[in-house]
Amino acid sequence: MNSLLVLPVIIPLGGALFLCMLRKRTTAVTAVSSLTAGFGLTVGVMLISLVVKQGPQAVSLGSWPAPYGIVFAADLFSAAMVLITWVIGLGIVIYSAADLKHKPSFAHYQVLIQFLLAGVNGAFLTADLFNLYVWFEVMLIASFGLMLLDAGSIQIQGGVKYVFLNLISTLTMLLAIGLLYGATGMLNFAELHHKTPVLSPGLINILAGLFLFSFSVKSALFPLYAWLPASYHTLPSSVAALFAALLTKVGIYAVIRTFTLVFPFEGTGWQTILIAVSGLTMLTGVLGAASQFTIKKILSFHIISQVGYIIIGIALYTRLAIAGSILYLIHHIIVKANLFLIGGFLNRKFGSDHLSKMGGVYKSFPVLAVLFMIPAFSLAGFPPLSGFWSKFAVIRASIETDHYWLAATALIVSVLTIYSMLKIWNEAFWKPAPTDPVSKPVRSLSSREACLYLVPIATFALLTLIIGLAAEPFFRFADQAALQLLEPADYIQAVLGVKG
Amino acid sequence: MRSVIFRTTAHIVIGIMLLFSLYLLLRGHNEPGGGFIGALIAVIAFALMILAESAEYVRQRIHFSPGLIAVSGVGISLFSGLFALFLNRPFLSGIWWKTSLPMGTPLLFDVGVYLAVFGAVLSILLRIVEDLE
Amino acid sequence: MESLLSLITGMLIAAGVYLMLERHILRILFGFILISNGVNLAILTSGRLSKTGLPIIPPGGVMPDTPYANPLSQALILTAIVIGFGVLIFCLVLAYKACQVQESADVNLMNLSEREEK
Amino acid sequence: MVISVFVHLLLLLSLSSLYDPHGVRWQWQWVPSLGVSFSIQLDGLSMLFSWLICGIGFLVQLYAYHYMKGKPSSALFHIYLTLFMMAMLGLVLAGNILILFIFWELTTITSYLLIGFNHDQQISRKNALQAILVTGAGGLALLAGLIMLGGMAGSYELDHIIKNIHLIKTSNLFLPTLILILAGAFTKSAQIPFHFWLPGAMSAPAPVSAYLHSATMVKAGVYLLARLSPVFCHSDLWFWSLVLVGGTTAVWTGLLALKQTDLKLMLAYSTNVALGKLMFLLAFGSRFAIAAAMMFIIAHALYKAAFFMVIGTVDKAAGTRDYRHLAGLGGILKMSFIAAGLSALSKAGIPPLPGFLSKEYMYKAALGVSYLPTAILVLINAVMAGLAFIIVIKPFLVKPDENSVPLKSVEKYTFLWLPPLCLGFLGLFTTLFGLDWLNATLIGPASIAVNPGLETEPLKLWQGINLPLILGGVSLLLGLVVYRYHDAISGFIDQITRRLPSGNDCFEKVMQMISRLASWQTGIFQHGRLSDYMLLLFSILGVHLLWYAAALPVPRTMDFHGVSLHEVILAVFLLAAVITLLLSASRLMGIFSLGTAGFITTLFLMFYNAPDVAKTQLLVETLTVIFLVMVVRRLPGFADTATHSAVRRAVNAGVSLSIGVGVFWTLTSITSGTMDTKLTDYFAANSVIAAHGRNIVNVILVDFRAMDTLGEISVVVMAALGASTLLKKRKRRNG
Repeated sequence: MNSLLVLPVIIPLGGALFLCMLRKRTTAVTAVSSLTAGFGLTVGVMLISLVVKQGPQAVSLGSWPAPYGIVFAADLFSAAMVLITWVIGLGIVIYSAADLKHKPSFAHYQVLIQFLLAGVNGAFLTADLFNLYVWFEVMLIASFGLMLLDAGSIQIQGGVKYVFLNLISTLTMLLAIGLLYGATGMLNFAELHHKTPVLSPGLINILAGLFLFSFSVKSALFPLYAWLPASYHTLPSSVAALFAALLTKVGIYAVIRTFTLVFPFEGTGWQTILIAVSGLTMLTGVLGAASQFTIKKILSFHIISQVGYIIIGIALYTRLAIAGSILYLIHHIIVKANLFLIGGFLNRKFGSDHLSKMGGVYKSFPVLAVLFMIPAFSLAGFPPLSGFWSKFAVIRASIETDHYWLAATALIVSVLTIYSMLKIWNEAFWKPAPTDPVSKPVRSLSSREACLYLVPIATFALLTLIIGLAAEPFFRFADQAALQLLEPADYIQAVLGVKG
Repeated sequence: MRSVIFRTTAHIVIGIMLLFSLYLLLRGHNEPGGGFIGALIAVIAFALMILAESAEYVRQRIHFSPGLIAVSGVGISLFSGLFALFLNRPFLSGIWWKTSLPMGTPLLFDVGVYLAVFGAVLSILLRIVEDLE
Repeated sequence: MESLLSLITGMLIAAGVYLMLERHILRILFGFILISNGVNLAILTSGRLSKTGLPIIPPGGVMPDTPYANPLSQALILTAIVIGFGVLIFCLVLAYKACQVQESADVNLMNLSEREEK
Repeated sequence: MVISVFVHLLLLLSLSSLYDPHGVRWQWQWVPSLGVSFSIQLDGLSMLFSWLICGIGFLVQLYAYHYMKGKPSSALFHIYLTLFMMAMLGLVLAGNILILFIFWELTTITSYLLIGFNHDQQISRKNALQAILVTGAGGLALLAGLIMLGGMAGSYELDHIIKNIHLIKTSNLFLPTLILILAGAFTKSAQIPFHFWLPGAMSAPAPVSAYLHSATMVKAGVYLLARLSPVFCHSDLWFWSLVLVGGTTAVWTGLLALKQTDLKLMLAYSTNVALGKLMFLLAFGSRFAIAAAMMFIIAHALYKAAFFMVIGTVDKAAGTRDYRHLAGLGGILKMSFIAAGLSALSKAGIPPLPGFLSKEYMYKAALGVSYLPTAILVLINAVMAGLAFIIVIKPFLVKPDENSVPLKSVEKYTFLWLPPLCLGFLGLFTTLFGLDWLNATLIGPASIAVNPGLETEPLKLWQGINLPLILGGVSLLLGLVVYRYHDAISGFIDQITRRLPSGNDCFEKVMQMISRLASWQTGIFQHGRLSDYMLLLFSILGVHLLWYAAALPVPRTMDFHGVSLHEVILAVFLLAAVITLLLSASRLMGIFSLGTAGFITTLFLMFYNAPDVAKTQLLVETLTVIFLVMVVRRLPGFADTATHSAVRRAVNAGVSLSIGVGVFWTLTSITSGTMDTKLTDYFAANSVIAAHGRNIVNVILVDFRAMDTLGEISVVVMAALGASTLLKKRKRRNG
């Protein structure tokens, strides 16, 4: 019995409920929300150290033994995702205290952020397929809410696309779960690991394809990503950062989890398809970014491109590749959140998101320039930042498995990534400040607010640096996590051996 | 439409429906029914009340804001699960006081479901009605 | 009997998909409702059908007397229905707001968020 | 600034004290699980470059102190320069090819910051971007090459790779690896067709040019090739690509240099020439060639750095760098004139300066190969000499006329003239007095590092009158001719080159193409029409389902037993309701048929013993209809909205049919098998005993799988929260 495993879900749920009671008291809301995230972070740290020390952990909810009840389980991969979720969660809650403070629905934002975190953590921890669906829905509806709080017309129209395209994904997932249950009689991941291989190959293909489709929409893979660039840039920066960091990653998590545990697809046609898809995803994403001129749109398209890199790992299905994917996932969550946060700060400063209306930040705010450089170059994969190691691992894995054109695509995309990051740099930072700002920032920035903005930005930048410079422990961790995914005996043992 | 007869009948029907919804909630563990079904019947009852009276009337009659009811519903369910943690058992483990009398945390959980669904659906219903007026 | 329900499921889903591909936002919602119903039926069918007994244990017993309908698929459907209902209401409100903003119900015209900014 | 100067000296001294001509290695495990250790390797080649990097860096820092004086961000400038220096030093000291790559990229980043230092000007920003894109792209090619190289050798350690050359040579990845590494080196060292970024980078302040384009950044490619030459030098591709690319670069950029009027640009192009020449020499790989290359690296670093600094000073004094407007500088910038003179002599190859020495051996090496390369070298050197004369004589010695700009004296700032002067004399003294030392400590060991099989021979200043010396004389004379007829020649070159696209133009074209491609493809995939997005998603789903469902085993019989008549009738009614819904032209009709369909579904749930589900479905259906009816009046009617074309509707129908059929078929196939009832058996057995409830479905919901339900009610509450805030907003606006 290990209650630590449910805390990452219970804490934000409880926090959200408590926040509902607080209503409009901004300071109290901020305090409670940060406190909740702080607890979550603590639990995340405890969880990961437990898993590192004692191997995969599991707890059965309601004391019903596996596979009858719902089991929450954490291996290294899950634990890492939970921890990183809380790192981002805490950062964003702090940032939003400045960014969203003046929104009429400030309290609702905080409530929904906590619900979202609950959903995300639930998805990372559950070892039950239908329960995964439930957490996906929790996450999704929280994101619907966040997307449409205080929404203007652009946001509503972006929201329509986000909502309907995502609904197709969850409906497909539900259908697939129903069919898989009918075919195997099981819902528990570990039990499914034994049950699915005996199904007829045709059926496996159908079901695997349905799951892959559903998760691909969530992860914004080519060509199913249209909802993302249509909606993310309409969001307030802190929400955009949260979405960018976590939502697509949950999709990727689900891909990795199901396709290592339930449908190990090594050597099947899916592998080929996924390899092709990852290349196209990288390419379309970065081209999209190259065609845009507002920071949030550039960054939104970049999410897609980077998702492509992460998917390479699972598509190639070697230990190095999956380790690279996991490292990439962690790196990208931090970096992308940070870039959106910086974008939000610039937006606040200039009252616009368009590059042509910005300039001179390099001179007026050199600290921010440094803070931007770190994630921007990390995103582009420059050494010795976090992005380099993950990109290196992924590219090396593609070369080692003789997927040369995949490596070539990844490299070309890197060049375009540099280009679009430096486009922001050249315009917002280096270009002289516009002489006639079109719209003055609505409110001036107090030093306390600036602090709230900058603390998360600086922390994330520091993390990027640390992962880059002390890559060894991180990579070794990712390597171990990949090993656990490829040889899931320990995970299965933990899940099925769970006591009532 | 809002004749006296309609309103009186409506009130009687609403009363019966609310009682029925509670009955469904309580027997749900053993017979068809349960928190969700009960809650929906209650909401339909109040929808009838909105039709008979007005949204404002309903708001006044419930005393609490429906949103708050919904939140406390989730809170009750969560709490019923947390109860097991204090006894050092996994989250959501059913704790029963007397084996003979069916009274335990799963029932509390169902009450939470009832309140959550009732509050949530009613709050949207009221909001839409108000918005359309 | 599974075949009949499979057929109905397929029909509901096909009709739902067709409606979701239309341009009027209300018809898209209709489509969503139909697909939801279809998927729920799919889960029911997939968990096998039974006309012999309810998944309810008679008073005093410890096991159902007769072969019983699959309770798990029913529970899953219940959860799915509730979630679907919540989502549907949200979508309905969203559709309503979107039409107000656009003054049209044509989803293909709702592309403010993807227009190029000068 | 003091600190950065100090850093340079300290590094210089410490490296020198550690140095041992046989090579020193030091290793620290950095990321061992990826095979990356932080290894430092200090041998002759590294030391030669380190000396240049630190020594010239030191002088450039001094120069920059006065050059940047009064600029607001001069401190930042020194920091960048120091960072760049360290990156460069790391590059030449790396003993692991990935560490080398990391520093390589760091030089790219820091040089970006330096080149774009005058970022207020658009041209600076543009050129900095160009430089980083070109070198960055090359860097990534290099990364791929290095990964493949490491993969072939089994390690990323340099010494290990050199020991395992036999593994690499036999691998079928040899050629691609070589090409990728060459691409990296050629971009960094500004070889054709990537030469254009280097002149573009001239928008940087003078100290940057003096540093980056003399001893450091651009030499990184040369260093890399020298370093890896033991691995590749036996390949034909290596020889031919270096000869062709190096030779073409040298000749072509030499011509381009002649047509420039901006002295700094002229120097920039002549740097291209020098780099091309170095590639040329590396290709030969003979002992003379390598010795000449090493000597030329030193000579070029010394005179080119001095030149750039002098031109910077000239710019300060005159406000222009166009030689047509410059004259009589010799009288005012006396010290700079001496420095420029010494550099020009070295560049032109006049004894006893280092340029002469390298030229001597260059000819020796070329004569060992054949006459054609010798002729090319003579031509290149003639151009070099001509350029040297132009740069010194025209601005410094010619008398001022009406075109000339007024000059001001800037030599009161010591560091504007002292560093170039030092460089000039350093060259002179080295060849006159330090040649033995140079041979023993640097050139000899460096040559061995480049080609371990070589027997080195110490360089000698005077070798008697021989063919190389005569050739040197010839190229010098030709240089004078170039100088004499410079106007005519540059006009002629201008005539030729104007018709040809410049590298810069091509780069712009490529960038435009990329951005057009980007907009084009984004327009295709991100068009903003929701129903087309949906069609894409659903058609993928449809194709998938149909494709694989067709491959499913056909169930032997359709399982219709137990189906009663009323079910069939209801099914027909359901079909009718659905068809009405599909065809309905009014909103209320739609809702009515939707409701009917829902209620019939409910009945089916009843028939199949799902009372809880049926009740819930009934209630949900009722509420849905209530909600729909309330809202629908505020929505536009079906008739007010455009519909799809007939073709599109047919496509939609096809897609939806394929999904429906796919689901039906899959479901039939699944249900034709038997099901594992382990879970439900357990639930039935434990429902009363362990969970105290007789309604198994409800027990599952609140106990066995209560976590699902907890999530589910959260969803409902959030939906309410989200929907009510959505609605609230409008009220506020109206009120």
